[in-house]
Amino acid sequence: MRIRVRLFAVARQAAGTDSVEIELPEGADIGQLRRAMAAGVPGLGAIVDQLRFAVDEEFAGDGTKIPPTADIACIPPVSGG
Amino acid sequence: MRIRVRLFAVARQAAGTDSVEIELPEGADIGQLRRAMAAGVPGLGAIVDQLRFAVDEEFAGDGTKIPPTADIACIPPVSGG
Amino acid sequence: MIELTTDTIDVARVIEAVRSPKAGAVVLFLGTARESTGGRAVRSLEYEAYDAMARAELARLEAQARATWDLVDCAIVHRLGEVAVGQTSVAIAVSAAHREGAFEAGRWLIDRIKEVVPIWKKENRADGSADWVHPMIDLPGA
Amino acid sequence: MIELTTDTIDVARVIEAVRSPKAGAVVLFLGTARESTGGRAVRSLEYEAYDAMARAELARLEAQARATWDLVDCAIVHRLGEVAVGQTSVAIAVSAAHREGAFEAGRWLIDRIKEVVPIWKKENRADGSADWVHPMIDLPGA
Repeated sequence: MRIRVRLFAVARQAAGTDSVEIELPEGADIGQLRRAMAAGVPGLGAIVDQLRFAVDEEFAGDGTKIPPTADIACIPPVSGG
Repeated sequence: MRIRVRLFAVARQAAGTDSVEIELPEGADIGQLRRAMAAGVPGLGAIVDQLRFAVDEEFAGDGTKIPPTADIACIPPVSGG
Repeated sequence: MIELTTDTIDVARVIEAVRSPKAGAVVLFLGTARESTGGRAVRSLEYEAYDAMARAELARLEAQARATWDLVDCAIVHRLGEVAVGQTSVAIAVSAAHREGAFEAGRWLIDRIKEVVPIWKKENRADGSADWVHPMIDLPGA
Repeated sequence: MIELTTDTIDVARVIEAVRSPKAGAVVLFLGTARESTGGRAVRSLEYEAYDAMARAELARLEAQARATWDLVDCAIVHRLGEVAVGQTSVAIAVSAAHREGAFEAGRWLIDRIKEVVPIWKKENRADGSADWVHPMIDLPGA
């Protein structure tokens, strides 16, 4: 399946775009997405362990299976406030 | 010596006046003033242990000698804020 | 900044008094008159102060807070006289480089004000009764 | 009340949103843009959000704070886009019957916002450099 992943802040800046498309096997989980992002998106390899991911606007752990039509986002450490 | 003592809030209300004059021996301390107030001012006897006193706008303990010309005030438990 | 006033407290002015490009955090505390206490309906509060000493005690607390938390600025305004339900009786604003100090200083200031500053509150109740509020004192008939 | 806005935050409006005759205490926290961090002069901050998720996370935090401290009301406004030095980047106001809950809720909300709400800050410095601030990330060359 082909997943579109939103990018923000340093991830967006490193990739030079606000979203990327990642090819994953059907039924893949967030952990697989994390490894694919680190390998495929410039600049993310160095911070792969600090990235969180959101599925449909909620944080999702590495074991979460990715629904094919979900809204997926890559969340670098936040710095609001 | 004759000391004028300012009264506030419940003490002022109990005494029906915003100050009282108390006769004390020369060199008397705040403890003596406390006892004289409890005996001489209506309504203060019941709350004598909760009263604090101020000498020239600072809290003063029972052992503080009262300067004859100082500004003396009787401070019931405060409830600002 | 220390003020005692019988006018409505201008909260925006209290905040402006502590804002600064050196500050990353501002904490404001407002004490506001509640419509009931202990299950009894309140019509208004009425504050009385030993004016000169209240200002002196507030200034001492401000100095101590500034020294303890390295505040950028500090402002305390206490209202006197009658305060209608919903209105502000006290406003405390502090600014600091970081939020920890601002929160701690704001909390400490209102706690200490309630212990040492000679200001007293009377509750005027909806049923026509009125009493001075004196924590620690259990007044006969109160 | 939850808002994300690119306009100047109207602090008085945030306070009015939580005032109530049921409340004895209001606590307001403002995050304000400091003129320097880590010894480097800052020209402005710039905030970016994952808008829909930021609103959802803020709403979850508000609900949790209301339940934990029995708040009377709660309002959170976060600014996005460029914020000049001295201006407000976030305003959090809570009201409660008593001050303990108001202080604790205000402190908890800003702490949690800085942990879980997808909003990011970029520092634009006086020397022309600019970097995203990512706590925990030690970026090569940052």
